[in-house]
Amino acid sequence: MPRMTMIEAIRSAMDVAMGRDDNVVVFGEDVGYFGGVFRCTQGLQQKYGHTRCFDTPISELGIIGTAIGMAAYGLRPCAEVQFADYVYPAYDQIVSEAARIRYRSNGEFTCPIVIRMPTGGGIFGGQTHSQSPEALFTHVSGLKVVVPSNPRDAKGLLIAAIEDPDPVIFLEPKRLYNGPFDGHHERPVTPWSKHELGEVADGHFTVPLGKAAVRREGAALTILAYGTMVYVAQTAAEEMGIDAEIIDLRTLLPLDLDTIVASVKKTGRCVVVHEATLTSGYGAELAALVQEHCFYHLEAPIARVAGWDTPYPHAQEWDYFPGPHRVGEALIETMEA
Amino acid sequence: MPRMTMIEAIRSAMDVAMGRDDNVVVFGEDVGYFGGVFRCTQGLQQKYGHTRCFDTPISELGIIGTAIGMAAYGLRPCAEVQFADYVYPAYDQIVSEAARIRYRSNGEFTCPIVIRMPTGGGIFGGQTHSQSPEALFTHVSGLKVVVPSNPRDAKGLLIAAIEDPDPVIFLEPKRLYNGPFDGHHERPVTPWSKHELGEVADGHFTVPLGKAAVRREGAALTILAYGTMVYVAQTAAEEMGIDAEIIDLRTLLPLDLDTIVASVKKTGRCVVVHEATLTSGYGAELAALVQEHCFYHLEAPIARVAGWDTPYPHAQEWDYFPGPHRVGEALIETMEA
Amino acid sequence: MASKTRLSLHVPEPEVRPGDQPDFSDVVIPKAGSVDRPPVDVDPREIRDLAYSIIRVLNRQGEAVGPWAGTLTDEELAQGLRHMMLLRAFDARMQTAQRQGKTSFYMQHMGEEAVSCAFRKALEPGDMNFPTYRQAGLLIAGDYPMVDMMNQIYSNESDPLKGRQLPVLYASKEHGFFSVSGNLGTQFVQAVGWAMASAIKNDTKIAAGWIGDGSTAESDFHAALVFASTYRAPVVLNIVNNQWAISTFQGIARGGSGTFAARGLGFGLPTLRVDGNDYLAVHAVAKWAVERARRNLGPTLVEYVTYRVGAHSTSDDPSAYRPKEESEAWPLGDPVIRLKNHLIRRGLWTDERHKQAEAEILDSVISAQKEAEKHGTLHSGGRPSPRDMFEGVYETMPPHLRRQRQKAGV
Amino acid sequence: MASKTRLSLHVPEPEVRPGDQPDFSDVVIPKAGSVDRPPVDVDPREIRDLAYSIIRVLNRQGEAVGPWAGTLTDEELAQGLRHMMLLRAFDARMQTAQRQGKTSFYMQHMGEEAVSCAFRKALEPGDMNFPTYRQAGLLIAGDYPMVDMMNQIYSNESDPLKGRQLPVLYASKEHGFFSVSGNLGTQFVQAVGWAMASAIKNDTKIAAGWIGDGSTAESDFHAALVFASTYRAPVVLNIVNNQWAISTFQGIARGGSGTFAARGLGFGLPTLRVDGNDYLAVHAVAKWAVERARRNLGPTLVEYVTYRVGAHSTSDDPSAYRPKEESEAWPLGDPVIRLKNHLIRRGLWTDERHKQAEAEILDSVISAQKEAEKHGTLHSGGRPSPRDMFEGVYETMPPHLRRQRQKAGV
Ligand SMILES: Cc1ncc(C[n+]2csc(CCOP(=O)(O)OP(=O)(O)O)c2C)c(N)n1
Ligand SMILES: Cc1ncc(C[n+]2csc(CCOP(=O)(O)OP(=O)(O)O)c2C)c(N)n1
Ligand SMILES: [Mg+2]
Ligand SMILES: [Mg+2]
Repeated sequence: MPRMTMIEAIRSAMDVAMGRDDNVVVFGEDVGYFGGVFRCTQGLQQKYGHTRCFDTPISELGIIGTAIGMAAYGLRPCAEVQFADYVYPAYDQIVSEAARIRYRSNGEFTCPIVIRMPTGGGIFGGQTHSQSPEALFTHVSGLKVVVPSNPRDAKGLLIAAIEDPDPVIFLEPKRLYNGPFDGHHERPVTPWSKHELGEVADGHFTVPLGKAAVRREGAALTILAYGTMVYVAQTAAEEMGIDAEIIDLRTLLPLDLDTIVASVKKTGRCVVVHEATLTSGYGAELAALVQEHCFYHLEAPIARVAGWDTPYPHAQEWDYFPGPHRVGEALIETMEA
Repeated sequence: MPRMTMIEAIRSAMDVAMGRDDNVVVFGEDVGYFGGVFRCTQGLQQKYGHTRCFDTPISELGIIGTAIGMAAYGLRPCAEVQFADYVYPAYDQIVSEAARIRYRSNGEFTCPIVIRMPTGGGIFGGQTHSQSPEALFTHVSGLKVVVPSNPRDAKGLLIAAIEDPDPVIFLEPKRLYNGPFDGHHERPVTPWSKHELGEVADGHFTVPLGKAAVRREGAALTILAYGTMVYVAQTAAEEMGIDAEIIDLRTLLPLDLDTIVASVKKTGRCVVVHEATLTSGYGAELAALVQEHCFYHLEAPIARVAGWDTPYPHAQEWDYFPGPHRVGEALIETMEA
Repeated sequence: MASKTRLSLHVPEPEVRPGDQPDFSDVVIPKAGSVDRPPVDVDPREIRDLAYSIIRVLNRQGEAVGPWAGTLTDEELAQGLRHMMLLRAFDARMQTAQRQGKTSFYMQHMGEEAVSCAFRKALEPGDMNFPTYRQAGLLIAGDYPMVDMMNQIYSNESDPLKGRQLPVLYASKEHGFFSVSGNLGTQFVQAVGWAMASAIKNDTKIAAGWIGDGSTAESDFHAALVFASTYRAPVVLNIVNNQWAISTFQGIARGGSGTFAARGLGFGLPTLRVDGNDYLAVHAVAKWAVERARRNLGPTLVEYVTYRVGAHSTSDDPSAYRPKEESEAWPLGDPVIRLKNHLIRRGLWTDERHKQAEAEILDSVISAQKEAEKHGTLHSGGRPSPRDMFEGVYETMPPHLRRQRQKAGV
Repeated sequence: MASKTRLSLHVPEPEVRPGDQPDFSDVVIPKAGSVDRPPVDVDPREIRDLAYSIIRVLNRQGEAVGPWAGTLTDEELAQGLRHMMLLRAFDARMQTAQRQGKTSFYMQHMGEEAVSCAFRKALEPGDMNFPTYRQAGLLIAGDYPMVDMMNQIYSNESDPLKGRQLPVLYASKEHGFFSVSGNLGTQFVQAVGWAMASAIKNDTKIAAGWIGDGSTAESDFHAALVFASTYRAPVVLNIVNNQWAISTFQGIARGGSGTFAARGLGFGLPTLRVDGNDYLAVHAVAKWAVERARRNLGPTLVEYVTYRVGAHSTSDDPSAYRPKEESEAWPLGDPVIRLKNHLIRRGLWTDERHKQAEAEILDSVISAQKEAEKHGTLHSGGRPSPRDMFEGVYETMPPHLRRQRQKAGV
């Protein structure tokens, strides 16, 4: 099977989707001729022509607003927002429009759009190239929210998202584009070509939305993570020698609650990890659900490890980022509680 | 002491603040000559002139964007967004700008603005006049988030918000403007003139941000609520005959965690109530915090009662609204758990 | 060096307020027939003046004059009158129904009937409107069943939108009427996207976007113009300038720009301003703009100059912010009366037939209303099920919603 | 009836791509001195043509000609040259520092130095800029300490912004430089708000907003124009059209509008277009616009026509999307060389003195750099404390942040 980076896998997903369905169109800032600042759309304009893959003006509102109109017509737009940090100008179009069109029109109109955005930190991108805004979308009924953690999932989930009949927020952890990153920034990153999940089938396949993956089985404790934090969690568990079960959520909304509950009932302990700021982050929802559904099995409070409640700083990136050390501490605390 | 409706109390707060400080300016859609669609700014233009209280173009982005600039100059803008449902066009200005200006400029510039918005349901306002978007702000570091539940608090909190050196999101539960509403929509509402908390001092006073109020003492269970849900909770507790302690949070961010933790440690049970949709609502954060800080005192899972995870429907308003019946059921379940 | 004047803030104010004498003497009204009709493939730079004028067809004598006249047959004119009368009667009944508590809310079109009714007749099947809450004429003139409109307004058991949406925020794909948003402006740019899609697919359908004068200040307006201009989308972008945005006069949104239409000039778009109370002029301009779009010549911006005679909505009382008599002083008159007079002048209509038609129309509205009320009104009779509240958030209901529905016991 | 043409989507493309011959023959460059200079209180409607022309002062021979010449003394001109040279030297050193890993990121001004350097000299103390990341000339020409700029870029222990902000996103109240946002466009409307505040307080200070050609598509641009036009805010709204937005040529943002400046016409604003590579022209136009604002005559929109010679940022490689030789073909030349030639022509400067000045300037930049590096660079030496990360989110640290700081053990 071919090896792909996450960028190549994402590109391959769009390529496959565009090849199978004329209605799939791809656009965004610098997405056309240049192929995107992370090169995820490279070659698509050449292959499918400039009316199916094109550059847009710098207006996230316009990108999503026109995508919604295109979807109402019958296309399947897959739009890129250059960084998740820049999605807010389009927030009204996403929350008030995309998410509600099916509902409010009783299905007369629908909104099968995908909004791809590089997300997360770890690249010294400061406040405006590092954010993880997933919880601002999981609160919005009508959206689906996906965060892949490896090339294979990225491709399968993106194809599933494009084929999905409803709007999907597709967050790409940019720190994973070239290889799994465990938060040990002082160490070189292994490229995807050396990782099993870098093996990605060439043609069409999907990874279903709404299904989590158990990345590591364990009996002592359950870690709920997604995106980059999956690798941080793995490393922390290994470094601390804790027999943790690690669940990669993959889709945050709809959530695979069954897999989570089964695991926590088994282990009796749970740690939730994400990069986004703590307060009202998606970890809050996970903790609330877990205590509700597993209360009588819990032996320790559910711990949350997350970005601090500050804007994402530039110089103090590694003080901010919830790396293996901080996750490890939480594992120990939760084991000892 | 004079009796005021919540509208009058809010107006009085702005009047007092404008009278004491020339730098306080008030503006928004229909806010000037007309005095606001809920009449909260009535008379202020006449009293303070049309450069201190004025109508704006219909651009929430422009309202907040110019407010930020005014604050950087040294004014203290108190801007109105006509309904909280219409704040999203300004979301980028709030999240990326207002919330971060102090931090990113290391205090060279600050952003003492207040954004007032009528919030919540119960008026057959459908999808676009009923939303409770508080959790979309509590996730944003740098903002403060306030939800008053009565005229006295509304005035004291709004003056405190205007005097606060940082941006404050001030959500006014519109169903409480004229009287406490407990969700029994089939019954007439008692006006504020008949309610103790309708007694509001005329001049300057503040209710400090970050302090909750215990509305009802009790030993059996703690209810965390804010805005309209405070009254729904009271009614539910009375109807179910449960000795609930009811905490009116008043400020969601920063949160008065001490008061919450003390209460839950005492009662051992906790129900969280809000109007906003459940998933990733502010109740998730409250549940996460309570289980973290009170784990060993909890005798039952923390229950959340909230709006369903759908857009706010028009005809099914009373099926959607978490009224006394649904809250009551959760109280019983939590007591019996 | 500049002198150090003390600065001061300019806040635009309307000329008159309640108690004052209405005054529209500053509104320059060109004579009917006086504005040229350029070819649809004109270079937009050559017609910039059209953004500052008003295209009019019906003169004071009720004659159709000038180069924009003649786009409608006698029959079509009579039908146009009927549509406007129907919309007005419908509005009146629904206003009353709201006061009777049969629904929560209503928004009427009084004074603006010509805009949506005439525009609709310039479209073809398959074209798509992205309307605001004040273009029900698009449905009426498109023969959408009035009973369904009422069912929607009543949120009753037959409401095509299952009670989920506020009254008057209709949606019908078949009738080229995109789901109306309660959020202002959002749909203007969606119309551009729809039109881009039609162009991407080498289709022949075009889109029309709608926005109010006040809402042109919203960001979506800008995004719409940017994208429409860049991709030359086959879309007609309509600004309905009814002088008011709730209590706010149009000067607040317009600022120093002269006209709303002028906003189009900065994008190189052909931009027309038209008498919105003149059914013939609206139709002629709509036809021109639609043809441009259809011939792949790109977008057109149109400003309809009209007047909101009624309150903003049933929640509003305009006597608090404008003189009661203002609508009567409005210099462009009433669209129904103007078309009626034209038909009479042409010998196609009489006062008697008009009265008779009014009565017939009222009857038909009343019987539609009776039919609708059989299916319930907001607070009584048949209603959408609470189950409907949980459906349609997604195509397939996800587990968490299934759990919630179960919890709700429905 | 319109014929049923098959529609197609128009996607603007630049004339040339890598491998092609650069070609600016479609860029119409009016002769220096050929554009009139209206009085500052001109009726904007009378100068609409200025939105489609280019105001220029320096001609090919290096002479200052026409009605816009003569706003600067000999000394000021020499100082202007020095500022631009300083900015260029600073950029070069910082580019290198980034390549050496001393910081994460840098953005240079190559080719655009005249815009911010000359504009700054038209302002007075107390005025406020709301800049983008490509106006460091405002600081350099305002004598902001270069060491502090470097400390910020290095995120070192002396960084005035405590390491919190990306390199080059400076902030200084004293120097009239509002905290730069990494989000495009947002500050354009904030500038209008600041100016409105000054007007509300009957102050004498004015504001300047800044935006790139690509970013004019953002919503904030529209909001800025709407509010500026409505309240006649004392603000100068500057569009720096450097032809590119990362890889996207200006035609995508401009669409069919002819020029970016034309966007101002729809708001009734006086709108000027100026040769951004001509220090004298930039200064003259800035002075004109600033005076308008200062005299309470309201906002002005200015488009600076220039060219981004370098890469967008240190993360960008323009050879992937435009011909390498394009910058050399750019018809407005290099701002430093043009001002230098003017000074030589005027007998105020020589090639030798220029070389000498270059060397002196380089020395001063190097010594500033040495000074800054004593306080550390991004990955070595003194750094801001992790405590600083928790400070300044609010004026007073709330309990939850105190708890988190404690947890972090700092
Ligand atoms: C985003 C948003 N902001 C505010 C409102 C509240 N609102 C509803 S209608 C209206 C006035 C609109 O005026 P205009 O665009 O002129 O349309 P008209 O009602 O005159 O047809 C306002 C402010 C809204 N619905 N959406
Ligand atoms: C809201 C937002 N969207 C996208 C970006 C990413 N981005 C950074 S610079 C840039 C291009 C800006 O071009 P232009 O406005 O012409 O300014 P220039 O860089 O040419 O000075 C883009 C798209 C951003 N910073 N903010
Ligand atoms: Mg209007
Ligand atoms: Mg540019």
